[in-house]
Amino acid sequence: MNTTIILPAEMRYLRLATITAWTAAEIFTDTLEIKEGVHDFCHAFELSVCETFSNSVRYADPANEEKNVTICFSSCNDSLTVSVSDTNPPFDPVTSLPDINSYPEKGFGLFMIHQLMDEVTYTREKGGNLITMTKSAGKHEK
Amino acid sequence: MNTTIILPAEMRYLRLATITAWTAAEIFTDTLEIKEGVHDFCHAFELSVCETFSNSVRYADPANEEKNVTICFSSCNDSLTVSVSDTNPPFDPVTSLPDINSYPEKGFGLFMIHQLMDEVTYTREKGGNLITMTKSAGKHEK
Amino acid sequence: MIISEKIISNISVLTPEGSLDAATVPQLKNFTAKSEVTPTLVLNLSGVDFLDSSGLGAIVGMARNKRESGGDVVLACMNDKVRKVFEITQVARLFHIFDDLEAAAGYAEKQQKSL
Amino acid sequence: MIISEKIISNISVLTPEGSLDAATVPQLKNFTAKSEVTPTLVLNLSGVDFLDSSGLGAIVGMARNKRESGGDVVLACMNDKVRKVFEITQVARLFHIFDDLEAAAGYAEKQQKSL
Ligand SMILES: Nc1ncnc2c1ncn2[C@@H]1O[C@H](COP(=O)(O)OP(=O)(O)O)[C@@H](O)[C@H]1O
Ligand SMILES: Nc1ncnc2c1ncn2[C@@H]1O[C@H](COP(=O)(O)OP(=O)(O)O)[C@@H](O)[C@H]1O
Repeated sequence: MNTTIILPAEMRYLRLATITAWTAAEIFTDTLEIKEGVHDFCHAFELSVCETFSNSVRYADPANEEKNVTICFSSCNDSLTVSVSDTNPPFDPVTSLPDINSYPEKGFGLFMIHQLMDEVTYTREKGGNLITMTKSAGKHEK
Repeated sequence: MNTTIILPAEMRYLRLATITAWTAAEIFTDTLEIKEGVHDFCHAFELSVCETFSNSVRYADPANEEKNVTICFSSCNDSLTVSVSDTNPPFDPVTSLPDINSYPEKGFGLFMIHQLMDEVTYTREKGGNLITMTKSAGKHEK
Repeated sequence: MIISEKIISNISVLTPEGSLDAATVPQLKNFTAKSEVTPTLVLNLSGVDFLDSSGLGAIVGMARNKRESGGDVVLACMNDKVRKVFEITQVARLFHIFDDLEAAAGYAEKQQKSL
Repeated sequence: MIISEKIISNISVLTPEGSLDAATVPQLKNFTAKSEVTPTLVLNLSGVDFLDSSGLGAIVGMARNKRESGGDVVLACMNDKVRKVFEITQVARLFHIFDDLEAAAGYAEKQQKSL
């Protein structure tokens, strides 16, 4: 599978990003004829794409108009990879959990992605951020 | 709105093509704050993209491996346009209804698109076919 | 696509569920080729949320086969999206279409008896 | 996102429906800013099919506000996908979570009385 979707960096496209992620993951599990854990696998992609796409929208440089976010799916054996790229300023991809007892309203996104995916890499490319996330459909829940 | 999705020319991606079409149409009607006829409008895009995408898969040149189908959405005022492009051999875009009394099993696709959309154009581009379909969300059912 | 089969009023009722389109039509064709159904059957479309021209063509082909051997295909319970496909293609006029499944099976039973 | 409000056991029950995410959280915040609710309220998540970290953050913020003024937010009826978000972030341990809406409202009423 090699699927790409290019969306405007606007929050109203979040729905399209997440439904694409769920459906791409579902089609991928169909090809593997995997039955168990399909729901969790699809949810991991839905949620991870939701978090990264919404970050790409939220932290976009307001000076930079006509921004897009590109989401690519590719597979290798029983692993599905999704990459999300934007044209935003760089950031420090911290992944620690915020202190729950202080009732934090933010800072959960990147932490969750690391919990949901087997591998997450952050790179800076062509004036934007590229987050690449991979998960195997064979392995069981982390 | 300016959204592009690139899918492998395989029938199992049909679901992703149609759900993208429905959701893109829905997001477009949200921005217009149109309430009436939204369901029919989204269905017109879902069905037209289904027909064109499945044709692009079905009539692909088997010699040409690694084929993609590209679906683009763009809007202008209250009209949404979707274009579907492939790398297939050219064809004659006939749009007459087959003779129903002979119980035809095929030949309904392009006819339906013309019924559902306000404007349909067929062009030959860069070694492939490009079908462009436009519908206004303001107008009522044809 | 999940397809189930049951008997109502001595008539086979086929109930496909999901999207009946170019990607799933082979499953419907496979099912009807394998299963033994009554000469006249009811196709219960209540679970079909989406139909495209390939799905429509498969239903037309099923009706032609049945009618060639004296039977019929009776349609029941289509939602608005599905009905629209039957209407814009004028295929609706080839069929008896019921909103009620029992009524469809009753009609099919009478048809079959009169053979 | 549609949000409705009702009273069960003298407790305000808020029921958001759809996806509670970065795109829809503003609607939930708007609703709670405007509506008059009891000091302790129940958030009925039975209609929430998807929750992201923004939705989670909004719920945590709502709880903090309520607790600062002596009230509380009690959670009810989350599906597996929603529960997973509470669990992997460890936010679950900040809340009383009920599978049953009546039980949640009953608990909330007792809490509120003991103020
Ligand atoms: N795509 C992005 N572009 C720019 N900055 C980002 C991006 N994604 C994340 N960040 C930065 O990383 C921080 C942590 O992100 P996250 O864990 O999702 O939590 P939150 O968005 O709730 O703060 C953000 O606050 C932001 O500063
Ligand atoms: N993308 C395409 N590439 C090549 N040929 C096509 C394409 N779309 C349509 N055609 C040709 O046009 C004909 C009519 O298409 P259509 O009305 O959808 O009916 P059907 O596909 O059921 O025959 C097809 O039979 C095919 O020969």
